[in-house]
Amino acid sequence: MTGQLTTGQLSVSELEKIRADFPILSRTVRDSRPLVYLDSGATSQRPRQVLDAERAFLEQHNAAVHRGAHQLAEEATDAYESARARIAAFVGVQPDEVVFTKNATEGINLVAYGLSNSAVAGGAAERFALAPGDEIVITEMEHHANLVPWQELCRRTGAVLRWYQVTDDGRLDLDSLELSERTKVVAFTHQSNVMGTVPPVAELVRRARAVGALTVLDACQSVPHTPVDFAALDVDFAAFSGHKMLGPSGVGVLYGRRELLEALPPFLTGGSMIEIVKMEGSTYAPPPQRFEAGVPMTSQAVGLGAAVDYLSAIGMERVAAHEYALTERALTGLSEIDGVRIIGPSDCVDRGGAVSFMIGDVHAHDAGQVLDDLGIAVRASHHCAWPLHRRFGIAASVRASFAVYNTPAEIDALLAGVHEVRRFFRVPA
Amino acid sequence: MTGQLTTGQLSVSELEKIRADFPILSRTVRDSRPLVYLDSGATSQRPRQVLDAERAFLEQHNAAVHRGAHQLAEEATDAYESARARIAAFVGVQPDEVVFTKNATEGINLVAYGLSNSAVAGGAAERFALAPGDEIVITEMEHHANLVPWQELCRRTGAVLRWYQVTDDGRLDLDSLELSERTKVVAFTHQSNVMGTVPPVAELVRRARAVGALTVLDACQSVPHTPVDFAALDVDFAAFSGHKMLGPSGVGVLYGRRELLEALPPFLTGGSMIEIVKMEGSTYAPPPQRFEAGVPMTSQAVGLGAAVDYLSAIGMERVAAHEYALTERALTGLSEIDGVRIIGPSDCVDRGGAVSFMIGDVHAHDAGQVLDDLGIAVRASHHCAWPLHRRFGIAASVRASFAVYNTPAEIDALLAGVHEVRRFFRVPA
Amino acid sequence: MKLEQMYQEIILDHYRHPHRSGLREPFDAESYQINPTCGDEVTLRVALDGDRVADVSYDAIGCSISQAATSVLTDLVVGRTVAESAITMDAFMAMVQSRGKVEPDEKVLEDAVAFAGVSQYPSRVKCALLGWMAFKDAVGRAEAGSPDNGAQRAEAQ
Amino acid sequence: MKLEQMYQEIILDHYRHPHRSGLREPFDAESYQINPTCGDEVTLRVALDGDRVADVSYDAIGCSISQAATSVLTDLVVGRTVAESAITMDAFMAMVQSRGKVEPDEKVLEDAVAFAGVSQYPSRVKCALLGWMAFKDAVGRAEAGSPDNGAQRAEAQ
Ligand SMILES: Cc1ncc(COP(=O)(O)O)c(C=O)c1O
Ligand SMILES: Cc1ncc(COP(=O)(O)O)c(C=O)c1O
Repeated sequence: MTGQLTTGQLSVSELEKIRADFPILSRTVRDSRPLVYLDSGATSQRPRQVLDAERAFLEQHNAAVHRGAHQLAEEATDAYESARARIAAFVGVQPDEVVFTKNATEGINLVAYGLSNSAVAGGAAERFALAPGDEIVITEMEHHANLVPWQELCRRTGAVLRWYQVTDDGRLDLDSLELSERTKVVAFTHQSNVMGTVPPVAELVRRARAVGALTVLDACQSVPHTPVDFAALDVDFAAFSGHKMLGPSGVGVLYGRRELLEALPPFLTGGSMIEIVKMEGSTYAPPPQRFEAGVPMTSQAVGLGAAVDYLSAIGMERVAAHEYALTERALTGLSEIDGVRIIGPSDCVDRGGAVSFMIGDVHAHDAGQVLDDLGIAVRASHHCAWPLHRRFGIAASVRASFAVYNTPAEIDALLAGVHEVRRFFRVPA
Repeated sequence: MTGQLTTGQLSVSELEKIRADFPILSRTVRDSRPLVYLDSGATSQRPRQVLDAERAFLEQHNAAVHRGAHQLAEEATDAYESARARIAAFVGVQPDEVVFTKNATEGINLVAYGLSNSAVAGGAAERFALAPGDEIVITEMEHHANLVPWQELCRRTGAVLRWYQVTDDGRLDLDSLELSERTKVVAFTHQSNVMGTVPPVAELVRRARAVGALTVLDACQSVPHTPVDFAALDVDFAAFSGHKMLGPSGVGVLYGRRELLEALPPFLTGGSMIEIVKMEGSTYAPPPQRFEAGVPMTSQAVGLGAAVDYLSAIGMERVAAHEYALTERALTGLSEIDGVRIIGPSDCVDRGGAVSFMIGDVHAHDAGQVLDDLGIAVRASHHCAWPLHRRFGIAASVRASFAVYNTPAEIDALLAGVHEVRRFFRVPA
Repeated sequence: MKLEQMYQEIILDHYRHPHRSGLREPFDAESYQINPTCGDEVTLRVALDGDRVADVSYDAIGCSISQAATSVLTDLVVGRTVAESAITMDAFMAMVQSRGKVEPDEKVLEDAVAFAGVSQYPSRVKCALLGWMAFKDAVGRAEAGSPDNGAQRAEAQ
Repeated sequence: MKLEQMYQEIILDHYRHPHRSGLREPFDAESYQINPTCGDEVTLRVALDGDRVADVSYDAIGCSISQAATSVLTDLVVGRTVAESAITMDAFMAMVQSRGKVEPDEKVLEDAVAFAGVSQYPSRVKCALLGWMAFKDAVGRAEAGSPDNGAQRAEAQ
């Protein structure tokens, strides 16, 4: 992929060019079947450009960042900070509002621990301290990464976890909960990793603001797939992972509104995040350094910078349009197959490209195995959203999820595979 | 580097072959000077074999580990767990005692937060809970990574931080502190990143055991340079980083004795570390999964596995012997230069390859700049051991640190550079 | 590796018509096991008669492999001694964890040899073992006189 | 880039013979600044006389660049108005942060143009700015009537 393409659908030849950038897409699996990779919701594949950027960095400029005064150290620091600036711009925020974490999970934990550490940190952090009976609000459609850290925060502070419920068609039920003056945090996904549902962010933010609660956005499934501007969304914190957006594993981002990051006490502590260290006590650097203890994932940040460049060169509007078309094709096709039950919205309104479903009463593992045998990689599990699955009375589902490199033909292969599952397990019509 | 070589010094031709594996070592800096990289204590360089292993993984097998049932997911999981097993063997422990973290800093924080979380976790974790007045013991020569997390643990729990002092010649002063029944943790470095000092681990462990305290070993500067066996050392926890041992950034290891990891409550929470998740509460997987929340640094673990293979092929005894010779050459050479003051032991007994020094009253930054101009990359700072520098009445020092790819000629270049610093800043004889 | 090698007819038969399913009284111990990646669960009860397995009853949610493996288990252990069933269990575990490298002993494993194909799919090994783990745990409990782990643990959630 | 371009004689002179060093009374405000990567510190006092900088005194530990930059600073601001010194400060900051891209204005910066070479070494920029940051902070404090940040903060450690 080269060149700046900003409008309209991806053409067949563009899509071919994009696919050629991803070495893994040309491999075969299970008795020489071409790989049909429909598990990008779990982790995406990496284009050559990202692999090359990381390798060039390691072969030419590698050094510990923000620590050395020699030439390599300066070059490495420049590469790392340049990546931060480009990634920040990609999501509409300032570089010093972007903290590098190992994944989105760490980012959300950082906020949760920052809040409990506020109780003992003193100073500006006091505004964040939670008291027993305070409320943390999430939703029933959260990934475990945006659920368990809040349960544990409640355990540490005596706060109480509450949640918005999910309707039968997989939407957020805004009437299922009233925030209160005790609500201190409202944390929610930007897009369900199971159902694709995009909840009404503006309304959730409005309600949280009205009671003075902080908002935390789980942007893992939005940033890779559609244009996102955290400043415009007006959320306080947001987290996403590099590996889901064509970038390396081992790197994620936590966005925090500047004045909040400035007041938040540190989470991981150690080298590079300090101001003054004495045996008797230490003070800490301003953000983002305060939240980046130890030698960071340097080459991975550089790789994520390259991923953002790659996506920007295609244009996120076009990425979104392409995935929208794939999702629509999948939804339409699946809904025409007898016995298939889609979990979540069956239309394309406020919905991204994750499609989870059941095929008759075939267990997701069994269905996934048949698809795998055909070369089709989907995920068969609760997708780390177990409470949501329980809400729909199931243990696990089959999920197909898409990225910019998927093709309509791959959707058709999925649909054919679903027919094969029905045949193999004799699902009645 | 290929082949199994296990005894004696590295020959000139072996060393040349090793250097040829590291692409960055053939680059030039500052007006075409060959790079003399003496900053491996901050971060090491990576051989082609590590870069290739990561790339092959990403081009052929990349998927989310422990989550999928398709072929790629199985291959990725195998690669990740195989790396864990090889890394565990490299440090003499069992695979399920090895937790992947983003760096050593996270590993130490994991233990510190695990201990404070024990207060609210209940069950088997109770044995770890700290009460106000309990003591955490460290040493004055710790890296900030093995110092600040304990200060913060004290802040969270009311425990008190105490420390062993350092003697004028850079050894641990075992008489400077008595442990007590209130001592719950003794955390110390396996090798000072500033002075190279190797403290008496067996004696420290003996004393800690005698009062029932947990031991935490910061093995960042030992594992890359010498054979290490955590089981034989009999420590409870130990942490090290991939990027200092020819491996990728973004991956580190926490070792924990099995029965301790089993009792320790989780730190980061989210996907993949759970047993059962309900909105009302969750239970957690056994170790090591319990401590690996979210999609991990998969390709980086694979790369670290390749780094361990690379080091093992050379043989850690030989790596140590080679670095010993370099260190001796540096110490001897430096001690012959007027006005040079070595911080820490000036002999090679119980000492590894980090040599920090002052040149007259030239500030470390100024000295480092002159060396950098000659192509010699050293570190000029407090090396994240600020209290140790204060102990010696200085703000910063120049540190040269070595790895298996360094040559005697590079030591000579350093010594010549030190003469140039003296000339440039007119240091009196 | 063909899909049919894993999903042998015998497995699909057990799946469609599981043997001894349902929870029954009396029992000496009960074990609740879960597969955290897919949410599959089994609650399994063991009734001993001296050193003999008198009954195994269970309630399970899971894929064909886990359901069929639990069903086959009951055929292989009910009526046998605890010691005999331990041998069968070891053979079953060795087979499914072998990545196709252990030639199953049909004399010991009988119908359970049908699960040999599972060993080629590492992510399904846990499925095949879920019920067996529950059986192992329940027998241990029955012998130790600590009757359940178990459903309790599930409720505690 | 040659080393001599950064370490111009004029810098080394200021380093060896710093102007106005030492802490003096009276002063209107004091600022303590630190460079966390190398541990360099400066405590700097400003005495104002109306809108004019009457004295700048300081106690500093640091490299030649940071020491010399603080020394040069005093030459450029003592006797000038606060407004004039702000212009000088902006020019100095722009120059050292420019990566060699800003042509320094010798009329404004006088001797301080010697620091142009520092802009080629990003990791040394902080060194050159340490004393200037302290000055900026102290003047702000003097004008706001909040006399120190400062040595206090250092002691609080
Ligand atoms: C002795 C020692 N401990 C801990 C660390 C921290 O390692 P990392 O920054 O990779 O977490 C380092 C290196 O920076 C070190 O040298
Ligand atoms: C919606 C959502 N939130 C959070 C996560 C956690 O991301 P990671 O595992 O990269 O930390 C994921 C993916 O696993 C996700 O899909």
